[in-house]
This record gives sequence, C-alpha cells and structure tokens, in this order.
Amino acid sequence: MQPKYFEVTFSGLGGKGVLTLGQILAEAGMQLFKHVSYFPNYSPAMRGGESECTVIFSDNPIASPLTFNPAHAVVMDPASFTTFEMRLKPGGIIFCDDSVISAKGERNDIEVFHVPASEKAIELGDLQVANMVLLGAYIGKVESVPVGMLERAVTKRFQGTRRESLLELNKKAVREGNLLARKP
Amino acid sequence: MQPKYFEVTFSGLGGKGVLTLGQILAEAGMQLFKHVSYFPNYSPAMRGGESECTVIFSDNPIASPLTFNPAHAVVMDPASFTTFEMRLKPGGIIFCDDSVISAKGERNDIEVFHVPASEKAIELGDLQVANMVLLGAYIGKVESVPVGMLERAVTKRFQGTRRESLLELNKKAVREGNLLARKP
Amino acid sequence: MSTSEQKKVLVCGKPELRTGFPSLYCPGCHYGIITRVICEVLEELKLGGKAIGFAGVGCSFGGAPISIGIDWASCPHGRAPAMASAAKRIHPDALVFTLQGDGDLGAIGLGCFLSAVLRNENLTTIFLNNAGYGQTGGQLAPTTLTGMKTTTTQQGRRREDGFPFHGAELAAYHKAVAYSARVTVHTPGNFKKAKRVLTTAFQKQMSGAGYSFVEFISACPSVWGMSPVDSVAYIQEHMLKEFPLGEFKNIDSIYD
Amino acid sequence: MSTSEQKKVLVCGKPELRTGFPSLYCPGCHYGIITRVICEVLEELKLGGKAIGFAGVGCSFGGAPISIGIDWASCPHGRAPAMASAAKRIHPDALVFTLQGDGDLGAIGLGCFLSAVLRNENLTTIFLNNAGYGQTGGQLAPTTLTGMKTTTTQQGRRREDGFPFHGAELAAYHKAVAYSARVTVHTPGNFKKAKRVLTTAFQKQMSGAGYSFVEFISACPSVWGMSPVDSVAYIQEHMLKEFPLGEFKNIDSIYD
Amino acid sequence: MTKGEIIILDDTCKGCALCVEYCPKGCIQISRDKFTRSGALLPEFINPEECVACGTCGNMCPDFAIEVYKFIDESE
Amino acid sequence: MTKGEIIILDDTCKGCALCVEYCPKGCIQISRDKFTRSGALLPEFINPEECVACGTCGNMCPDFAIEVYKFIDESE
Amino acid sequence: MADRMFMTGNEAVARGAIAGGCRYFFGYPITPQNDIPEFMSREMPKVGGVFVQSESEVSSIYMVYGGALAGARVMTSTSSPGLALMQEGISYTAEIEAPCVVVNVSRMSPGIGTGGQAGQTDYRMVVKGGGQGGYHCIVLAPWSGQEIYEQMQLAFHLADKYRILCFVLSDYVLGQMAEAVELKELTFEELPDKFWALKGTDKKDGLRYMHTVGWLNYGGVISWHEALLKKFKRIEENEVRYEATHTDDAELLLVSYGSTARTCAKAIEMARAEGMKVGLFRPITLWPYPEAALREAALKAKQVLCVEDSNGQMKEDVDLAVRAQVPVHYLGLWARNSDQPNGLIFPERVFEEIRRLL
Amino acid sequence: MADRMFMTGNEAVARGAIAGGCRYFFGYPITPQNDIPEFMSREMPKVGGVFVQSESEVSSIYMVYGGALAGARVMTSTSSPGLALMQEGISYTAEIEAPCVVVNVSRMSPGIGTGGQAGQTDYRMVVKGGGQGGYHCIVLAPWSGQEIYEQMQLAFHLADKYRILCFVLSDYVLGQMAEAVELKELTFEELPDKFWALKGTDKKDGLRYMHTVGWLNYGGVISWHEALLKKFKRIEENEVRYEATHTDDAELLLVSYGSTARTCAKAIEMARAEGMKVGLFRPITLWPYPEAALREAALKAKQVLCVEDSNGQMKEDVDLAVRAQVPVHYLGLWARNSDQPNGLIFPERVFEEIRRLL
Ligand SMILES: Cc1ncc(C[n+]2csc(CCOP(=O)(O)OP(=O)(O)O)c2C)c(N)n1
Ligand SMILES: Cc1ncc(C[n+]2csc(CCOP(=O)(O)OP(=O)(O)O)c2C)c(N)n1
Ligand code: SF4
Ligand code: SF4
Ligand code: SF4
Ligand code: SF4
Ligand code: SF4
Ligand code: SF4
Ligand SMILES: [Mg+2]
Ligand SMILES: [Mg+2]
Repeated sequence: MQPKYFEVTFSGLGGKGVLTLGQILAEAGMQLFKHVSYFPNYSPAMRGGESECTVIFSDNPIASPLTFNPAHAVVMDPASFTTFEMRLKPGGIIFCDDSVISAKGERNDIEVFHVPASEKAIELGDLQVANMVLLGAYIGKVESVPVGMLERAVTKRFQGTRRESLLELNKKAVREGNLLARKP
Repeated sequence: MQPKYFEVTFSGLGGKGVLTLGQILAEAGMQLFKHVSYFPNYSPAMRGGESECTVIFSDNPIASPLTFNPAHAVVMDPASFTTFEMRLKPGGIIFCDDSVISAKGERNDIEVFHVPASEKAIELGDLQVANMVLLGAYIGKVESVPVGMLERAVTKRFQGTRRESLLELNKKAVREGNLLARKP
Repeated sequence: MSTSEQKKVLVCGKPELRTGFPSLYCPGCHYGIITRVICEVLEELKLGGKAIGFAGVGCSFGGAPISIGIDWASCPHGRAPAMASAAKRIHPDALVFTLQGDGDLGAIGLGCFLSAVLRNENLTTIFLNNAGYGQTGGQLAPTTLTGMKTTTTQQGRRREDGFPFHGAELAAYHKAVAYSARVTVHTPGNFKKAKRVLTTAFQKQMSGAGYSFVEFISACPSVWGMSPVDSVAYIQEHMLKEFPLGEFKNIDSIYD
Repeated sequence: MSTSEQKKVLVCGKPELRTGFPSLYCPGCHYGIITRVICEVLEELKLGGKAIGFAGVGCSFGGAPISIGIDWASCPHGRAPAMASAAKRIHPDALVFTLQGDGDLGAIGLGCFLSAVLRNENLTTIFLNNAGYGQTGGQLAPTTLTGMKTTTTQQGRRREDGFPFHGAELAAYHKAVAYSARVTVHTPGNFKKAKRVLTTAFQKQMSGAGYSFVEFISACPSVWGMSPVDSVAYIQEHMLKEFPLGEFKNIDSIYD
Repeated sequence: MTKGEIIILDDTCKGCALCVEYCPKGCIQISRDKFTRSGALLPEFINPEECVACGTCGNMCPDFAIEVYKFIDESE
Repeated sequence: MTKGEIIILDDTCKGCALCVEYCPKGCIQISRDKFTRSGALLPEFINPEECVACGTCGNMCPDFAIEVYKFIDESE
Repeated sequence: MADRMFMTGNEAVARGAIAGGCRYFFGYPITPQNDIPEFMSREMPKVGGVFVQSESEVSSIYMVYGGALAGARVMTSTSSPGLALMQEGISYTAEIEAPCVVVNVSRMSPGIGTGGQAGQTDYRMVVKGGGQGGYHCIVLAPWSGQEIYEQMQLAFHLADKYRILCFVLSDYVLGQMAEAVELKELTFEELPDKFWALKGTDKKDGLRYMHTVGWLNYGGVISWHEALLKKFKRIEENEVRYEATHTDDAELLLVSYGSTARTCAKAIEMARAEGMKVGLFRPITLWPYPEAALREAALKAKQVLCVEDSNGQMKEDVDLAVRAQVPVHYLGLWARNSDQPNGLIFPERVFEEIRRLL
Repeated sequence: MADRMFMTGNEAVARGAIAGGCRYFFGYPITPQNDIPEFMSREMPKVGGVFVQSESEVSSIYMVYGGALAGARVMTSTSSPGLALMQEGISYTAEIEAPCVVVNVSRMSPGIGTGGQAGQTDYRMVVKGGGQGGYHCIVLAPWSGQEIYEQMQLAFHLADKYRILCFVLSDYVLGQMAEAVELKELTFEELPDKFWALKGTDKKDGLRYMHTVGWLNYGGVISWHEALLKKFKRIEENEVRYEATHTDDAELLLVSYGSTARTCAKAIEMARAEGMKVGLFRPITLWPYPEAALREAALKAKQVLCVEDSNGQMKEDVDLAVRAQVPVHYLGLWARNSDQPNGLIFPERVFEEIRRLL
C-alpha cells in the first residue's frame, strides 16, 4: 500500500534537466493519486541559473504546491545539496549525485542517499541522462510510483518529439538508477 | 472711492472676444486692487462654442475665482443672456449687446443695461470691436477701474503684436462704449 | 433649339452618406472637402454598408464619425491601426480604414502604423497632412515645413526639430504596401484626382492586394493663421514644394 | 636567424573596457563577440570615458552594462532612443549610443527609434538582429525569416505575420541618417569589417554628421535550437540571403 | 438662357468664401449684410445667368452648404 | 619553432566550441574529460606548434576566455 | 464528469479562455506568461480563431479594444510592465464600455523588477485603476488551475454582461504551477445581442454605430458618470465573491489572495494541526472587494494578518474594511526565503508568523 | 519683496519650474496644458535650456527618465490620458530612483473624457500609482498660482533630495485661472552631488555608473524593497503637508484639494457669513497623505464632507483616516452646474450642501 502523501524537490543548475524530472514524476503520479501538484522555480530570464521544482502527491487536496521543508530532495549540484540539507524535514532523505557532490552532510536526523549518477550516465554514453539515473534511484527508494509507470511517463515525454531518439537511453537510465537504489 | 469687491462674468460665443475682455479688464484692475482673479471657461477642443470668463477684483484674498451668481454680467449672445439673467445676484446688472439680443428679461430685481454694441462697432468700421464697446460701457457704468487705465491695458494688449494696427480702433471702441454708459 | 420645358436636376448636393450633422470643423477647413471625397467614393463603390472607419485623435476624432454615416470608432491617439487591424481580422470582408492626422500617424502613432504595415495587415489608411496639430491649437507636427512657425517652434521649425515627415513615400517604401499616393483637394481638378486615388486604394484592400495609403494635403486655416483662400495659395506655393503629389506605388499584390 | 631570446607578447586578451564579470549570454552567443567589437572600437577611438550606452530590453539589457565598462542605463523595452536623446541634449559632447535588439527596436520601439531619427537626434544605434526574441525564449520578431519557426509561429512565419524587417535599409532611407550599415561577426573577416563600420558610425556622431546606425546580424544558438557552430552556418546560408551586408549610406552631413 | 442654379444653405454655411474663390464664372460673392449662424458674412449667388452648373462650388464647399442644380431641356 | 601560445581560461569558457571552428590551424579541440564551470566540455590547445598567434580564436571567443600570446624574437 | 487534465496555470488561462468562447487573442511576449501567447498561437487557428502577435502591449490593448468593438470575444495577457503600458487603453475601454478580458500574470515590480518571478505588487494598478480615472474593472483573483480555468469563462461572461473590462489576476507562482484541472464548461444566462458591434455590415435595425465619446452616449458628463456609477453599483451588489474557511472559531484571520492564499491555506493546515484557531478570508473578486464580509469575519476574530508577496498593497482595502477595530498585521515580501529574485514566501514562514501572533 | 506678476496657473508651472532650476523640458501637446510646452519652447533657450517636443507621452517620460539619469533637472507636463501612457515609465523611475518632476493638469476621464475640461478623476492614477506597483511618488496639490509657482520649486528639490518622482497635480481650472503671483525664489538646504549621474565623462571617483536593475543596487529583492520602504517612511515622516482653516470650532469639516478646495473656501466664507461653523481641511501632499491630522480634525467636527470634481476618488483616503468614526459625505461631479463638458462645481452649490448638512 502506498502512503497518502509524498513531496519531493528536485534542484540543480539550469540545463541539467531538473524541471524535466519533476514533470515526468508528476505525470507518472497522475494515475495513482487523486491530487498532484508541480511547481518549478527558476529564473525565466536567465539561463543556467539555479532551478528547482517540487512535486507533491496526495489523496487529499493539496493546500499549497510549495514547501520549504520537503521530506525528500534530489540534488544535482553542491550548492543545492547544502541548501536542501538545511531545508529537509527531520527524517527526510536527500538524494545526491555523488559524482559531482563531495559534501557528506552534517545532519544526523536525515538520510543522505548517494547515487553515482553522472558516472552511471557517462557509462551509459551520455552525461545528459544523469538526471534520469537520479530519478530512477529516487523512485527505487521511495516507491511513490511503480517504476513501470515512470517509464511510461518518460515515453510520453519523448515520443513524437525531436528528441525521440533519446527515449531508450532515458528509459535505460531510469531503470539503472532504480536498480542502484534497490540494490542495498 | 472704489468699493472693495467687483465681480463680472463675460459670456458669448467663441470668436467674439469675450476672453479678451476679461484679460484686459483683469490687467487694468491689477494696478488698483490688491487681488485680482480671472477665470475663463471654454472648450479648448472645440472652436466657436460657448465661452465665458469671470474677473474678480478685491482688496481681500479671493477665496475662489469662480462664481455662479455674479453681480455683473456682460453677454454677447441670446443664450448667454438667458443663462446670466437667471444666474445674476439680486441687485445685479446685466450688460447686453442689444443689436443681437432681443430678449428683455423677466426679473425685476436686476437691471438690464442695453448697449447697441454691434451697431456702434459697425459704425466704427469693424464688427469685431463690439466686445470693446461693451467693455467700455461696463466700465462707464460700474467704474471699477478708470477708463484711462482700461485704455492702457488695451494698449498693452495690442502693442508690439501682429494686430497692433487695430489698437486705435479698439481704444476708440472702448471710449465710445464708455460714453454710451455715461450718457444717461 | 425648341422652347421646350426645362427640368431642374440636382447635380451636386449632400451625398447620402453625409449625415445631417453640421461639421465640427473650422470655416474653410479642407477636412470638410475630404469628407465629400470619402462619402462619394464609398457610395460609388457601394461600400458604405461594408465600411468601418477608425478615426484618430485630432480634429477628425469626432468630426469624421459625426459627418460620415458608416460604422466608426474614434481611437485613442495614434492607435487607429491597431484597432483597425483587430476589426479587419474579425471581419475580413469589411472595408476597414483608418483616418489619421499627421500628429496622430506621424508622431505618437508612427510605430503603430508601421507595425500594422509590417504585419501585412490588409487595411487602408487615409492620412491627413495639415502640417500641424489642429485640434490642440497649432503645435509642431512631424510634417511641419522647415521654417514654418508653430506654437512650439515660434521662431520657425529648426534643424534640431527635424526634417518634415513624408508619409506617402515612407508607406510606398514598405514591401507590404500595395498602393500609396499623395493628393490634395485644393483645386477642383485635384478633388477629382483625389477621388480616383481613394477609389483605387479601397479597391486594393477589397482585392487583397496589400496595404493602401492615401495622404491628403489639407489646409488648416485656423492654425496656419490665414484666411481659407490664402490657405489654398499656401498649399500651392509651399506645401506642394515639400510634398509632391502623385502615386508612389501601385502594384497588384504584395505577394508576387 | 640567431637563437636569441624570445619574448612572449599578448596579442589578444581582454580589452580594458571589458569588465571582469562573466557574460550573461548563452554559450556561443554572438553578443559576446559584438561586446569585443564595441570595447575595441571605443578604446581605439579613446571614447571609453565619453561614452554613455543605453541598452534596450532583451539579452543585452543587463548583459551589456555588466560587461562593457562605460556609463550605462538599461532602458524600458523599446525606449532607449528617447532616453538617449535626452542624455545627448544634456551632454552634447558625450558619445551616446543605443544598443537594441530586433524586438526592442523593430517592434515595440519602432516609433521611438524613427521619431528620434525624425527629430534629427545626433545618436548612434547598434541594432542586434538575431531574428527572434532571445530573452523571452524565442518568439517571432519583426526580423524573423519567412518560414522560420518560432514559439509563436510554430508552423513557420507566414504571410499574415508580415515580411522580415530591414533595419539598416530603413535607417538609410531616412534623410536624417548620415550612416547606415549591416555587418556580422560570424567570420574573422567580418569581425574586422564590423570594427571598421562601428568606428565610422561613432565618428559620424562625433563630427555631427547625423544619425548613425549599425545592424549586427547575430547568432542566437539557444533560440535557433542549433549548436553555436551550426548557427554560424545558418547565418551564412539563410540570414545573409535576406539581410545583405554592406554600407547603405555614408554621407558627410545630413544638412548639406 | 440660364443653365444652372445654386442654393446656399445659410444654416450650414460657415462663410469661408471658398465657393467665391472656386466658381469659374464669378457667380458668387460675399454679401455685406447677411450673416451665417455663427455671425460670419454669407455668400450670395449673384450671377445666375453665368452659372454653368459645373458643381464646383458644391463639391468644394467644406460644409456641404451648396446645392447645385442644372436645367435640362426635356426635349433633348 | 613555436610562434604562438593560447591560454584558455576555464573559469569563463562556456564550451561553445567556436574557437575550434575558427582556428585556421586546427590547434584547438574539445576535450573529453575537462569541464567548464557550468559542466560543459572544455576546449584544449592541442597543436601548439601550428599556432601562428593570429589571434582569431581570441577575437572570436564570445566569452573572452582565450588569451593569445606571440613569441617575438628579441633580436629582430 | 468532465475530463481532467494536468496543466500549468498559464495553460489553464489559455484553455479556459477558449472554453469561454475567446477566438481572438492579441498579445506580446513577456515573462512569465509567454506560454499563454505561445499556446494561443498554436491553438487559436484550430478553433477557427486568430492569434496576432502585436508589436507592443500598447497595441495589444488597442487590438483588444478594436476587437471588442467589432463584437468578438477578445483578450490579451501580459505581465506587470506590459500592463502598465495598457493603462490608457484600459481607461478607453471603460469610457466606451467595450467588453474584454485582460490577464495579468504579475511579477515583482516596480520597473523591470526581477524580470519575471514571484510578486504581487500590482494590486493598486489592477484594482484601483492605473489609467486616467473614474472607472472600475472587475478583478478576478483565482488561486488554482481549476479556478483559473473556470474564471476565464466567467470573465468573458461578466465582461459581456456588464460591458466592462474583466481582469484575471494571476502571478508567477500560479502561472508556473501545474495541477489537474477538470475541463468543466460553465453555462451562464443568455446575454443579449451586441447590437452596437461594428461589423461593417448593415445592422438588423438598419442603423450604423459609432463609438466616439462616452459622455455623448449618455447626453452629458454627469449623466454618463451616473450611468457608470449605476453599473458599478450593480456589480458591487451582484458580483462580490470570496471564500471564508475556518473562520467560525478563528482567533486570527489570515487575508490573502492568489497564490499566496494557497501558501496561507497550507500554513493554516499546519497551525490547525497544532490546535491554533486560524481562518482564511480570501477575496476572489478584488473589485468589487468583499468589504462587508471581510469586516464581519475580521471582527469575529481577534486579529487579522494580511499576507501578500508585496510591500503593502492590499492592506489598504483590508484597513478600509476593518476600520481599525481589530489589529491588522501585514506579512509582505520580506517573508521570502531568499533575497534573490527566486525568493518565495513559503507556508512554513507564514506558519511561523501565525505562531508568533497567537 | 519679489516682483508680482499676473499669470495663469499653467504659466506658473512653467515659471516656477525655471525658478526651480529646470533646464530641460520634454513634452507632448495635450489640452488643457498646451500653454506649458508652448511657454517652455519659447523660454527654455533663453535660460540656456532645451525644449524637446517628444513624439508621445510614452517618449516624454523616457526622455525625462534619461535626462534625470544624465543628472539634469528635468520635467514634463501632460494631462490625464497622457499621464496614463507614462505609467510604465514612472514605475521605472521609481525602480532606479531617478529624480524628476511630472505635472498633471488633469481633465475629466475616463478615456478621452471631455477633451480637456474640468475634472479631478485622476486621483488614483497619481496617488496610488498606476504603473507596475510597489512604489510611491510624492504628490503636491497646489490650489493657487502662488502655490503652483512655489511648489514647482519644491518639487525639484524634493525629487533630488529623495531621488524620487515628484508630481504636481493641477487641473483645468487651476491651469486656466490667472492671479497675481509673487516671484519668490525659494531656498532649500544644499543637496549632495549627483555622483551617480551619467555624463559620459570620467567621474570624480573614477568610477563609471550603470543603472540597470533596482534589486542589484541593493544586493537583493528584499533589501531593495526595504530600502524603498525606508525612504517612503522618511518622506511620510517629514514631508506631510496640509492646511486646516476654521477647524477649531467646525461642526462640519470640508475635505478637498486643488481648485475644488478654492471652491470650498468660498463656500465656507458664505457659510461663516451666515454663522455656520464649517472648516476646511486641505491636503497639500496627497502622498504622503496627512492621515493623522485629518483624523484629528474630522473627529473634532461632527461630520465630514469630501468635495471633489470626481466620482469618488479621494474618498477612500478620507475613509481610511476617519475609520467610520464620524459620517463622511461626498459631493462629486454631479454637483456641477451643467451636464455639458463645460460644467463646473461652483461655490454656491457647495454652500447649498453645507446648509443641507448643518
Ligand atoms: C495620448 C494623447 N496625447 C495627446 C492628446 C492631445 N491631442 C489631441 S489632438 C492632438 C493632435 C492632433 O494633431 P493631428 O494628428 O495632426 O490632427 P489634426 O488635429 O491636425 O487633424 C493631440 C496631441 C490626446 N488626446 N491623447
Ligand atoms: C514592456 C515590456 N514588454 C515586454 C517585455 C518582455 N521582454 C523582455 S526581452 C523581450 C524581447 C527581446 O527581444 P529582442 O529585442 O529581439 O532582444 P534579444 O533578447 O533577442 O536580444 C521582451 C518582449 C518587457 N520587458 N517589457
Ligand atoms: S483646426 Fe485646422 S484641421 Fe482642425 S478643424 Fe480647424 S481648420 Fe480644420
Ligand atoms: S538567448 Fe540568444 S541572444 Fe540571448 S544570450 Fe542566448 S544566444 Fe544570446
Ligand atoms: S464654401 Fe460653403 S461654407 Fe464656405 S462660404 Fe461658400 S457656401 Fe459657405
Ligand atoms: S455651379 Fe459652377 S458656375 Fe455655377 S455657381 Fe457653382 S461653381 Fe459657379
Ligand atoms: S570560443 Fe571561448 S567560450 Fe567558446 S569554447 Fe572556445 S574558449 Fe570556450
Ligand atoms: S591564435 Fe590563431 S592559430 Fe593560434 S590557436 Fe588561435 S586561432 Fe589558432
Ligand atoms: Mg494635423
Ligand atoms: Mg532579438
């Protein structure tokens, strides 16, 4: 059985694909939860700046799509790690790409989940899918939606677009990430 | 001795020169009274419409340059006559160009002073100076400023302008109007 | 010649589209003559019932709608082309035109007009060039002649006030304009030519040729400080030197 | 040839006027190359201390002031020429120029720009033509090529979206413009030409010749959706077909 | 024989005198004593015999204040 | 003998690869493992011997990320 | 039940407009609402409509004005500086009573502000009327994708019903956030024909129409303004909308609109979970303002906290309602989590403030 | 004693500006203030200044903005629709804190209104801020030629002192009416150099200046707004101006500004002559609004009558001050003597209302 409420914030530098992660996750959650919200925060007028997005799944109406202290965070750059290590709810989990984030964290009341996302992505042949590796890992651990649903959302995202050729690679990255999380 | 307060409204159709009358009168009064106000009301965006202006002389500060019920009015067209006959203060005087205004008035508590202004102007050679005849007559009767001062104000108005050639005619019209008022 | 009966026929009266309202214009203002040109051309083309006019801010803001009996909107200063663009997109079969003064089109509305042209709007613009701001009492307009005195160039228009603005030529310069001409109504012959030109302009719109533009040189006796008769002479002697008459462009379609 | 000592000399580095701030532009954006052109020309003319730039809304709004170390104001969308006009009237000895995108100058600011020209302002305008709205993410600009896809013309620019806007030619058309040219920086040779052209433009202003105008064709890899290298090829193959390079006007004074 | 006739509508005429200027036959003249609504002097049709009903005065009157009539021989 | 040298400033380079494109001598190449600040791949100066210190790469770098040096014979 | 669709607030604007019968969109790019014109440029032709990219917001509003007079359901959307440029035109639509819809996806101001991120600083421009004055526009302030979708339809109806400009006031947060929206098509009372529309064809009644000046339409200046006031009165009597939740036992009343009201709702959830008696009063129409209802709710509670991502805009209307009878606190943009443009007011911060006050 | 000169209110604007050091005037014709640019076009060159006729009010405000950044004392004047077009620009001057003066000779609105006659409908646009929000401008509201002449000088001083846009709000009646004005040149405290001015020459401190975005100047969005709020606070503390006459024993307090306050003054003369205890409270700064002083005066009197040639604009600020503690009546444009554009509110009509209320 799924619990009734999930919240996660993805954070990283523009161009790294964190907003995409949120959109795909939200899409996947739509089938399973009565209420889903997605909120991206970035500088529309500046490329390459910090961006983050929050996805909430709930069976009750979502009062606000914003949360300052999420239970889960997926971070792709060192600054985001520092920020979300601070902001995370006690008992929360922070997922980080440990290929690029060396900090290990100070808090004892949260779990830091290390994913060698960039390494894995390079291994898969394209650094650009590091985000998908992280997403797969996140879902593997938190299990808010089944990985199959996530893959279908990935398919929906890429199919029929200019970037359809990247679909399989992205799905593979999700699966590999998922495995990384399930392993331990 | 001059009383301390005069108010007069000039009214007529645009192009007839009622605003000029007010400006000249105000200019003349400047020498004699501590306080002078002039307020013209016309449609800046439409030519030939109704226009009026009010001049107030006073030795005390003038609370407002507007008065709905002036003591004196000088009117140059029939509609203005009707309007100001109604608006005049009891005991007031309305000066009208009886060459163009045939109405004789209904009120008993005001004086209607008839001036054959247009007739006199045509006699002087130019219908355009009918306004000056009326001004002269008004001053002849009300004596708020000496006619000499008024003439100096007329001179100031025309001297050095494109219309300087009309100065003498205008001064003459003022004098003739003045005589018309003094006669009885 | 027999001494037969004679019939009295009206050869020139009020056009049907001319409403019964007296004009709001000053005595001798050529806007009144242009009113006739517009009415007669619309009637001859049978477009009175299909026309929507957009009058700019200036003397024709109220003046044109009140006197020409078609659908009208009076437009905020300079914005007639934007309003007309929307109307034409919504009613593509209507004849949609703007009527704009030289301040309205050449100053505040220059960008709005050229942008309508740049969007390939299928409109007609009637441009009233009286070399000044009539409605507000005679300030400098983009079209004011060099050296001409206005209330804001009291020593005459100088270098640093710019050169006179040429609407018809600028319109013709643009690829999206199918037709552009400059006319006057200061002589009976020019009055007739003006009618022909405006007819062509409206036809261009109805055939989808592209933007059409007609500039009228128009006397403004009040602001020029001249009698109506002297104003006519001023047009001949001064205005036409700076603003030559003629068709500057006449093509069948801008898309060829 | 002796085996004498060798000295290492800097032949190309950061121009002095280039501040230490990293640019705000996307990777491969030609605005960065144009930044060098501007810095080097100002330095060569020794005008860095006399220059006031007015940057329009667009990618160079903050991008230019941050990277070029002269006096600057960033301007509301389209209004740089009005702000520059005032500054130049107040400081006639300064070198005052505007730096405006194609949306900024060709759309919202078209009237403001042409009116500055019509007032005979003694300014220089640097016009950045990247065929789209960079800052807002790739919408149709007046300069967008026919058929080119943008986020608001997703099937490609059509007839009813208008023909591409030609800034340099339109500027040259105006009597008050003394100098107008179109350049690119997409090859080293064109980079050098661009410097010569901008030098001339600034000199025209300083000699009071009249308005001067330089249009830069500039690659926008982000919005064009191409790599920086492909964008260079796109300029050569597509942009230059619609927008020919060259000087369109070069006169000594507009007052002769 | 008179070919034309004009009627000047004194309630709309503004006294601009353009008709006087434009009539090729000198048929119109400004009066000395008749006034328009706004107080200007009215034009008068003074040479009916000369009028050729060309319509010029009517066309050129900015205030639509002239009606021009032509006399047509019915037998023609 | 080497005529020129370039220094690529890896803190400002954005990895656009224009320098690679413009170098007439093929002296520059995108690396496979060095990254720019924002995570793109950095260019490398691979053929120092060929460099003629023409300055092109420096001029054309939008990010002022290349310094070009020329070796000048002191005795000349 | 109608279909549900996951969409951003900006997309809800566009889809809601189409559901509301809008077929003509005139607009100019500006962050953070570019996806609205982009969507419209793609979708309008599919529903037989027209999208025109204007050359500026000044032109946008005049295209809207012209289109409204031509009888169509027309709209534009923009963000703060763009809306400022429309003020003259908005005043003209009020004069001639041209029905139309304007969406403002507001961003931080003044000036260029943050270039397109969160901010609710436009309250006065939108609600008090930033153009040459003497008029009102209806202002709807949705707080969710669903409300946006429905209020867009309502906006077109109200605009036509009262011949007035109807604003929908969104913001960066609402525009960006995505939620599931039920594609509910609202039905409204039938409205009379736009007999006054300019079509360039002979009207049913054979009359031509001209729209020149407002006062002439009513015979005089006073009559015109009296007619406007009467209309405004009718709207004030019939169209006030608000939502009051948890106000019955509230000892602290939060007043907030738009995305910030969502933030407050979450903060209230947190506070209620800890037993604090907090309620929310959310004006849905900012004009007409639910003054009486707010006063009632405020007097019942012991104190009021107005929350707005701004520096003191709506507070004036709250003060007008409350009349200094209970204290009114204000939590403004300084409650953001960061000084940088991407700062936001989070529910946790509002909760903190609630705790401080109770 | 300084010379006295008979002049209209519009001429007093121009002469006062020159006395206040204004040397650059940028403006566009619009009734009823055309005599201001006309005067300036003639006189500016004589005092070594420059007059530029802009192509529109949008450009006027940006010329003013550019001129202000160039370090000069600059101004424009306009009337209602023209001011609406300046709203975006006004907001930009607030962002970058560019000191300048804008005169609004208001006319009846909305839309084209009466084309240039009496009206005070612009209160909200001027006082509440019609542009993208979060800012204030100082608003001076003179009621005589003398005050206009002096306030123009004050306006330039305050603008420079606080780096803010200062409005002088005149109207048709004030602009047209002529009175004797004493040509008094005011002296003010010395102000520091405009070190930040763009001159295209190396600065004393060797730095170049750039004016790009407000928040960067202060390091962040919150910091920027806090700095603005602090400045606004300083102005509220130091620059409130008003005049209270006959308020000591008043049983009815008239509240009015600008030309209408003159009308009220005369009505009060008439009422006092008949023994009625009426006083006048005249805000001279409309922002900052003399709220506390007004509340005090209002509470002392038994009731308040707000008089304005409008349909309910300033009333909100009066209500905010009075807090419903005494009744506030309103006499608006329907008190005009005529329905036609040339209608006016006369002293006699206000007197009638006073009699009705007492
Ligand atoms: C926004 C705005 N600015 C200014 C005005 C004032 N105004 C009314 S008419 C006019 C100028 C008209 O000149 P032009 O366009 O040449 O028309 P004309 O009166 O000469 O026919 C101006 C500036 C206005 N109504 N609205
Ligand atoms: C009044 C106003 N409208 C719209 C915008 C939004 N905006 C910012 S940049 C821009 C377009 C920029 O395009 P362009 O001028 O071509 O410059 P580029 O970014 O391509 O260099 C727009 C519309 C704005 N800031 N202000
Ligand atoms: S001011 Fe000039 S253009 Fe206007 S109506 Fe009078 S004559 Fe005609
Ligand atoms: S969006 Fe285009 S113009 Fe703007 S910085 Fe990026 S590449 Fe350059
Ligand atoms: S042209 Fe017309 S208006 Fe002028 S004088 Fe003749 S009849 Fe009268
Ligand atoms: S119709 Fe011709 S001839 Fe007859 S009066 Fe008129 S202009 Fe003269
Ligand atoms: S051109 Fe400059 S920014 Fe681009 S890759 Fe080369 S060094 Fe880096
Ligand atoms: S200086 Fe010239 S040769 Fe040397 S690397 Fe750069 S472009 Fe190549
Ligand atoms: Mg004109
Ligand atoms: Mg661009």
